[in-house]
Amino acid sequence: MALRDFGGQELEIDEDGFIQDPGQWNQTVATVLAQDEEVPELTDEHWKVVNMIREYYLKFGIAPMVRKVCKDTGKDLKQIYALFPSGPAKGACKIAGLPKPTGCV
Amino acid sequence: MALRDFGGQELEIDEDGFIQDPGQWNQTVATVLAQDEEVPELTDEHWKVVNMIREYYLKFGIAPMVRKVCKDTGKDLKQIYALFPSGPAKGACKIAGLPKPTGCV
Amino acid sequence: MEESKTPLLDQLESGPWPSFVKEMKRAAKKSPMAKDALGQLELSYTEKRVHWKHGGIVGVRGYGGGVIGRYSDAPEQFPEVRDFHTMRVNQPSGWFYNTASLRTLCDIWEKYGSGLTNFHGSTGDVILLGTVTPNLQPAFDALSEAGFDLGGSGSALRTPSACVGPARCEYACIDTLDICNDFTQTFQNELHRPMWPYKFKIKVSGCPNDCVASIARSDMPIIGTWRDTLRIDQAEVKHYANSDLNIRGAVVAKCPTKALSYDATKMELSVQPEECIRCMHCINMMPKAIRPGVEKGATILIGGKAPIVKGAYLSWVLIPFIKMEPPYQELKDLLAKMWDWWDENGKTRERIGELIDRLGMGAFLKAVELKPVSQMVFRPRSNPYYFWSPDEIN
Amino acid sequence: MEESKTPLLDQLESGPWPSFVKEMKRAAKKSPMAKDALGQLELSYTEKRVHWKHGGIVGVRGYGGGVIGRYSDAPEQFPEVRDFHTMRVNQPSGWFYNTASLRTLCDIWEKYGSGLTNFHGSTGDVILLGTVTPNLQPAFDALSEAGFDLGGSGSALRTPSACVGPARCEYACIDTLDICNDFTQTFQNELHRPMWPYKFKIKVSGCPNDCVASIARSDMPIIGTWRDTLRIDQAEVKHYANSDLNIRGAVVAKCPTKALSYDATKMELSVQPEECIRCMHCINMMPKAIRPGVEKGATILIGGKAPIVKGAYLSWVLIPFIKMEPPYQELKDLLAKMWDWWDENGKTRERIGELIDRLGMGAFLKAVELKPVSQMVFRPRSNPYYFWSPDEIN
Amino acid sequence: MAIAKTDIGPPDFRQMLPPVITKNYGSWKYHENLKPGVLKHVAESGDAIYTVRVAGSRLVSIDFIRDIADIADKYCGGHLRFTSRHNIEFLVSDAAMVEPLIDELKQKGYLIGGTNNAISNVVHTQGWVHCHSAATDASGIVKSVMDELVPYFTSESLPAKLRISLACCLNMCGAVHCSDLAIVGIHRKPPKVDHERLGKMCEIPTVIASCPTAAIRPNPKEKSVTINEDRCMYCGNCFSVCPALPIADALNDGVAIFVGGKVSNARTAPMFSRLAIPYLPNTPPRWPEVVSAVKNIVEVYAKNAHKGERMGEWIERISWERFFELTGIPFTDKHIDDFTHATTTFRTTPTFKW
Amino acid sequence: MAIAKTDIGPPDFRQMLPPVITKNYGSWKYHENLKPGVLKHVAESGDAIYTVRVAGSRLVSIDFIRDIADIADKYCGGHLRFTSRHNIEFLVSDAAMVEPLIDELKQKGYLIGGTNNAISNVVHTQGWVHCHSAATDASGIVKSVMDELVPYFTSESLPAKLRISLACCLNMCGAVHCSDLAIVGIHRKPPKVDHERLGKMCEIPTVIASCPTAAIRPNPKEKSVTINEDRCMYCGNCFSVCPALPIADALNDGVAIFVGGKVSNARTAPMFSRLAIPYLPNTPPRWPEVVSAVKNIVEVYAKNAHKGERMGEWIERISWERFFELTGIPFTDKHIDDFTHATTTFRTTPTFKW
Ligand code: SRM
Ligand code: SRM
Ligand code: SRM
Ligand code: SRM
Ligand code: SF4
Ligand code: SF4
Ligand code: SF4
Ligand code: SF4
Ligand code: SF4
Ligand code: SF4
Ligand code: SF4
Ligand code: SF4
Repeated sequence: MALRDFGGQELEIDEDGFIQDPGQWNQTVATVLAQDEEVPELTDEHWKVVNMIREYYLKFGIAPMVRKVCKDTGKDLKQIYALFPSGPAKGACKIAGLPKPTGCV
Repeated sequence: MALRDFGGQELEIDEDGFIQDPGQWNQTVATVLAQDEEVPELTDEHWKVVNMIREYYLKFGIAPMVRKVCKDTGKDLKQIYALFPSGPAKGACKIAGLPKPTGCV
Repeated sequence: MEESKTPLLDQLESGPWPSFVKEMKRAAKKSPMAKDALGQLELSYTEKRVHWKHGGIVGVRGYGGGVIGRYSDAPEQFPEVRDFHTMRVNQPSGWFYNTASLRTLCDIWEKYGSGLTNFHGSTGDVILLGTVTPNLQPAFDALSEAGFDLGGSGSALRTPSACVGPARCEYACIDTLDICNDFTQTFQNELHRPMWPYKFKIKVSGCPNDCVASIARSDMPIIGTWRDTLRIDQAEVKHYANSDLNIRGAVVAKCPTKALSYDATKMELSVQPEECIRCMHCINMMPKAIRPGVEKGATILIGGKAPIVKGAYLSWVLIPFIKMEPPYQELKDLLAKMWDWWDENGKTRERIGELIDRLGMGAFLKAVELKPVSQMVFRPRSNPYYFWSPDEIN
Repeated sequence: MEESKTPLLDQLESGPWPSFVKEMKRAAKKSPMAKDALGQLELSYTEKRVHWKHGGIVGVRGYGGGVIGRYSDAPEQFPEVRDFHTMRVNQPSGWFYNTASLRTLCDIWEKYGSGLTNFHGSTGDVILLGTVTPNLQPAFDALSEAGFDLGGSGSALRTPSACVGPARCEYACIDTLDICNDFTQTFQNELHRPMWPYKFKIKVSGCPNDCVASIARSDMPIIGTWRDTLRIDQAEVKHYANSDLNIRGAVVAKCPTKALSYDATKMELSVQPEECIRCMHCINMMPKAIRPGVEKGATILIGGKAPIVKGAYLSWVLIPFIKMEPPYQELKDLLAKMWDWWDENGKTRERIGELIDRLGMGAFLKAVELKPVSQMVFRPRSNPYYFWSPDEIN
Repeated sequence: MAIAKTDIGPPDFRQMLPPVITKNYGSWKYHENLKPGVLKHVAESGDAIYTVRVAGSRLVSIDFIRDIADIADKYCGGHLRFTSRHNIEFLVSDAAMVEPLIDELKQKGYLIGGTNNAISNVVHTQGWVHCHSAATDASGIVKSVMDELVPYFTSESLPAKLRISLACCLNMCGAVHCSDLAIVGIHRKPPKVDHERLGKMCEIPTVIASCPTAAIRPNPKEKSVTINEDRCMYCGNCFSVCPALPIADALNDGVAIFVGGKVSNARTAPMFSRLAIPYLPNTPPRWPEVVSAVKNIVEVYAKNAHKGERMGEWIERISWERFFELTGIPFTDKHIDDFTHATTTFRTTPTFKW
Repeated sequence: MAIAKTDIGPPDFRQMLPPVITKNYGSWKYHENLKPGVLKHVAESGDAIYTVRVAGSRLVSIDFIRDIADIADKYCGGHLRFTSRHNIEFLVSDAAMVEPLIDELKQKGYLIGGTNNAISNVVHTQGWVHCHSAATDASGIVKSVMDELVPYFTSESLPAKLRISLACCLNMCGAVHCSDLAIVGIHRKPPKVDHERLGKMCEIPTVIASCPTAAIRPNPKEKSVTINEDRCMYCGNCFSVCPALPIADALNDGVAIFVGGKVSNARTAPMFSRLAIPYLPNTPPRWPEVVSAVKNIVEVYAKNAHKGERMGEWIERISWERFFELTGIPFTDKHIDDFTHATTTFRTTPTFKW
């Protein structure tokens, strides 16, 4: 497993760049990961989505379903992709420090 | 619902003589009920069965299955009927102050 | 003229079909219990709802079952049916009676009960319908004095029943009546002293026509059948050929496996033995010409029951073929193993079929030491979800 | 001579059936990725186990799917397949190609990928098998420049597919290719941006022969059929009668509903229209003499899927008959309602069929505003456990 | 106190058999159906026994039993039996007695029949006569239905046997679940929870476990349970285990009709009955809606089935969609299964009839 | 950064059709099967198109695609298609080109066939070539099996079509669950739980929900899960959602064989395939046990089925008990269903074959 520097903090990441321990996530990590996902700057709108996902995960132990993300953030799927070009799973969840989505691909 | 005197305590009983509120059971109640079930005297052997049933009920909220009664008291069905001529359900459970067995008859 | 107290029920006295209202009125003439039962039934007809209270637990000394306790919910109005318990009397196998024993039953019930009966209950017992608590023990004592005993109720073995079988049916492949009687006698303790998770029923049919509906109505059906080839009497085939029976259309064409063929010129019928699945159809159509084979025995099934809780089951093949000779020890030993497994693993009010469904047929077969055979299923599983035991893998 | 590095795989080069090993070796000559893929496969053959790591989540800009991420678990040994992602390219309806477009695909994959492909994947896409992360976006850009787009993956609409249909099949009752293409185009967003509980597949067959196995392999099969009577050309019947086809045995006798009758003297075939269930059998046997009716449309089914999790389902009839004319708006509206209900109620990784099973067909029909009709079931329920809504009772 | 004489079991059936049966036990060769209700069984020995089958109402007085005993004494050497469908069978050993017996029976108003391709007696249950659980009466409906169908009992004119059964609640004591035509008492409203009594009278874990649809949750605050009414389909099983959950409701209780079951193995394997009519009201004393619904189904069957085809065999051949069309019974959401094996009843093919 | 050109969808198929198809689109009248692998479709207009079907290995190099493109250019005006079973179809508009095309194909070693009562191509999946989930390889088994069965591809000698499919794990990407003969990769040991990684890498609620038999419980102490090994039947679905539950096991993985499925509606409704052989070992490169098991089933079918009978139709006619007898495949506890609808497969009649 590779290590990566997140503003001083060395964290394990996997091949896709997901951090390996969701517990080590913080805002700096998010900012760094955002670069990979073609999100040069995390605006308030980005944070709204990232925080929603993060909180949902901490509460329920799972990533929210996309419909839930849209509903709770008041954004439609198009807007989500505008904010995160690589989409909610690869983009937003990664930035929010969640475990890598699996299964159905 | 009829009332019946159990050594000074007036308790509701149903048509079959089961006490209506298992919470009001005590040893006197047991002794009185035993008379109806042709158990003139509650011996230690009787109490072993009655207490087992009572405790099981308090712990699990249900009457123990007959196999369980036999296993836990070390008696076979014949011995149970010898002690309680009207059997574990009508006899022993009633004396132990349980709700009236229902269902499958 | 007095106005009728049962104007609704009175309407059921007319019409060609035998009237239970007439019967209740007949009993009511002699028995105040029967009278109040009639009165309360009229109330139900008026209000469109039942007037009996839930449950009731009464019985006779030494037994845990055989009596169904019942109390009116309108005892002020109908004091005679304040208690109105039913006694289940175990019928003789095949519901055969001599009139003397029937009269004895009537006399006992005249003395101790309402004079109302069901000949018979759905399980097969004589139902003595309605008496008061204090009469139960005396009625029981009188019954047993007269050679009768109570049937099953509660979480016990229920009264077994059997089709008329060898007593009057040429199709019978097993001695249904003896089996029924023998098992009933052997398992008196299981029948009278409920100790299992729930009820268990045994029914015995002499052949796959299953005239006691054992496959639908019992946990363990015993159904007579044969292992070899059905027998055809060609002379009788010719008689049928000359009658108005359409052998090709009504018999051969309806054989489910196309095991039969008919030569119309020779007027000969033949069967491909290995194709015949012993469904009885051709035999039913031509009883004089076709009969079961000679190597007779039974198929044993397991698990049948009514809908509560998990839905109804038809019983499942457990032993494709077993010889049935007294004392039927092999089957009795199997029963003991099955009951043991069920009693050990079943939840309250879980029929054995439901338990098999819950824990798996494989687990059940292992517990009762039966080998899986293809006859047990219509078809194998379609899902890929099966288990391997540690000794089968590396 | 150098010793082969793939002695096991080499054994699969011989034999008459086309050899994938030969193909991998061909690709390996040009592509180091293909070479390492071959090497790693040999390792799997030696060790009898897979050497790919679980999952991988990579993609292209703006899409949530279309790429299957894959990493080797032996990257030191096979560095060229450290990443070895698959791109799913949406096939043209019916898998029709002109050679120019095929060559374009090959050129793109020669440039950006391993040179290995599947023509086609099980869902129907062109599978471009194996490339590295940095090549994904450029490959995609080149593909879209050439008029190709990615297919579906993840919890999204999957690439629809269709049988050859009206392009080359006389049985086609609907324009499978247009439907497939039209729906694919209409639902590009649903296809490229996963947002549902799980995957959703649409397959289109022109008639009940179901040559894309839609009933087993898609959540919503669209199967062509007709509403009126099949058409018989008696002149052609006579030709068949004079051929070696046994019309009575091979056609009439095998009609599942005995809807056909054949007059051997007149050499005429007739059908009882109301008995025909449109199974295609007689048409398949006598394509020159029998053809579907003229009132054509489709049966829409729902719920088919592979075994995971609740077991496999074959799809269930949802709309017995619907006309299929562009722009297919009625069906598209229904799809929207179904997806909405599923998305609102489904759990993660719950296919729509599983959700219908869990919440009940009744609830589903109500939600998507379809009337229950007897064609939806083989037979009605046998259990007595059904619901009444408050407006139906007193 | 002495324990009474117990566990003697039923009388041995051998004491009950007429001599000709004892003699020819297990050696019957064939039978003939002399006319409706009258069978002749012939033994290998050449002996014969005649059976005259008479409709029983099952709920009878002891005087009725004495009546038939008198008849059996007169014609049958004191021997008779009952059938598995609660008919009475007079067992006649002396051929000369058959016609006189029939005459006397007819004269006294007994119905002779129920054999072969007839509607035999209706297997049924207690209903309001004795059971606390009943959603409808049993005997009353049976009487009303059979008054109308008597011609099918006394003749053998149907395509095949037609077995009608009735159960007054979903416990289905009549085991009606495999009948050609089944009449079942049903509730249509969830039980009302009597919180006060429930905690005392009932075992809460048992109540919860009793529910097939997991509609019952514990309600610790009330020391009782809560019913999720949306999941309740009124089976009454919770009431079976707990009197504090009354479910009877005069306004909504009624009757459902199921069809197409069988238990014999002739030609086809046993089949479950399936829902035809989800609800008909309780209209004592003569349940006209039920009577005419049953009659309609029987007549459509009688008219359309092939000879030899049981109800279920006929429907499976013509298809259920056709059954609904021919009988004019509306197909509703109720007919579509949503219980455990629902998906196995869904149609997985675009082939069907219109 | 500009978003690339997206959502253009696939190329319109209309660009891909040969002119004769464009002209006669939707107006085909009938077809003839000229010989194995060669079809002639005739339009209302009288026009005809000839199809020559060639076996594809599916896993092909771009050079292979270029090869067949060359052939299509030469004989088909640059038009070809693939079938739903991954064969290649050369679409010939000019009758005169058919035989030369066939000659060239044969000469180059292509196999022509797969039509009508043949074994067509094996629908299959990735296996060890690309999928992390595979319990066996796909292409290798297909190659080994088909090398043996080629005569059934190039002729039309079977009683009916025979569709073989293969999936390398229970996800069944080949949707093999309705094939005449299905080969499925299976595991036989529960996954091993990597507690260390599980809590971090996986969503515990998702893992628990993934298990069809509810074998997975939370293990809060380890911040992980515990598997009740007795309930695990090795489906691998938990691994699908969680990499920390590896299930592959070289010693125990292998192949199962299911038979008797179909999807067409001709004569009979679609059917699921059913378990024939619970386990055969993984023996690369040529899986001799699998090959001979498949061959045996095919040959017994070929010999015994009536003309026109698909595998499943044949078995349902002769009975499964007879199928096991004829093929010599042992019937075991594995064959008896114990999943959700198990009871619907149990035999509810004493009628069966020996
Ligand atoms: C009397 C009888 C009906 C009749 O009128 O004939 C009867 C009456 C009752 N049955 Fe029954 N059952 C009777 C035969 C049956 C049968 C038929 C059979 O045995 O062939 C069945 C269907 C077969 C089966 O066992 O599955 C049957 C299935 C039930 C059930 C549902 C059991 C299930 O697993 O689905 C219950 C509910 C229960 O046990 O709580 C039940 C419960 C009852 C109770 C005890 C009511 C209750 O919930 O406590 C009824 C008492 C009525 C009363 O007050 O008189 N009864 N019961 C039958 C017994 C008479 C006899 O001994 O001959
Ligand atoms: C590539 C392909 C197999 C092939 O070699 O052709 C494929 C490959 C995978 N399938 Fe599939 N499925 C493919 C067609 C299917 C089909 C067949 C179909 O669509 O007609 C099915 C059965 C039909 C269905 O959807 O039910 C299918 C049912 C599954 C399932 C089980 C779904 C279920 O509900 O039962 C999974 C498991 C999952 O989603 O996690 C799965 C999962 C997968 C994954 C993504 C593995 C995983 O667990 O993440 C495989 C990636 C393999 C790889 O690394 O390349 N795949 N998968 C097929 C897609 C190619 C294409 O786009 O054309
Ligand atoms: C007397 C009785 C047995 C008993 O021990 O009481 C009996 C007696 C005979 N049955 Fe039965 N069956 C009797 C209940 C049954 C039942 C059970 C039931 O109805 O609940 C069945 C299963 C019904 C079902 O499938 O739902 C039954 C299915 C048969 C069949 C199969 C008919 C079919 O084609 O499905 C036959 C054969 C026949 O009728 O040709 C049969 C044949 C016979 C024969 C002809 C056997 C014989 O050779 O003696 C007997 C005279 C039948 C007649 O009525 O014409 N018996 N028979 C039962 C009479 C009940 C009644 O009063 O009507
Ligand atoms: C080319 C193809 C459609 C496509 O869009 O690619 C196709 C084409 C035809 N099918 Fe098919 N079927 C094709 C896959 C299927 C499938 C799907 C599958 O195998 O996965 C099925 C369902 C199979 C099943 O039931 O499991 C299928 C079931 C049929 C049937 C029904 C046969 C039966 O009796 O069950 C027919 C009718 C017939 O063959 O008489 C049929 C008939 C035909 C006809 C004769 C239709 C026509 O008039 O043109 C075509 C030539 C068939 C031939 O091979 O002899 N086609 N056909 C597929 C060729 C696959 C291959 O390479 O072998
Ligand atoms: S089950 Fe068979 S043996 Fe018994 S009465 Fe019916 S037909 Fe005769
Ligand atoms: S008993 Fe049934 S299966 Fe056997 S030959 Fe007669 S009709 Fe056919
Ligand atoms: S599904 Fe029907 S229309 Fe489509 S190719 Fe097959 S036979 Fe032709
Ligand atoms: S299409 Fe099928 S059902 Fe219709 S007539 Fe032809 S064979 Fe019979
Ligand atoms: S069916 Fe129901 S109501 Fe009727 S007797 Fe049985 S338990 Fe009682
Ligand atoms: S009536 Fe039946 S479904 Fe309703 S709550 Fe009671 S047990 Fe559950
Ligand atoms: S069947 Fe299983 S192993 Fe094979 S490709 Fe599909 S998911 Fe992968
Ligand atoms: S492999 Fe399947 S059955 Fe076993 S624990 Fe995982 S999900 Fe459950």
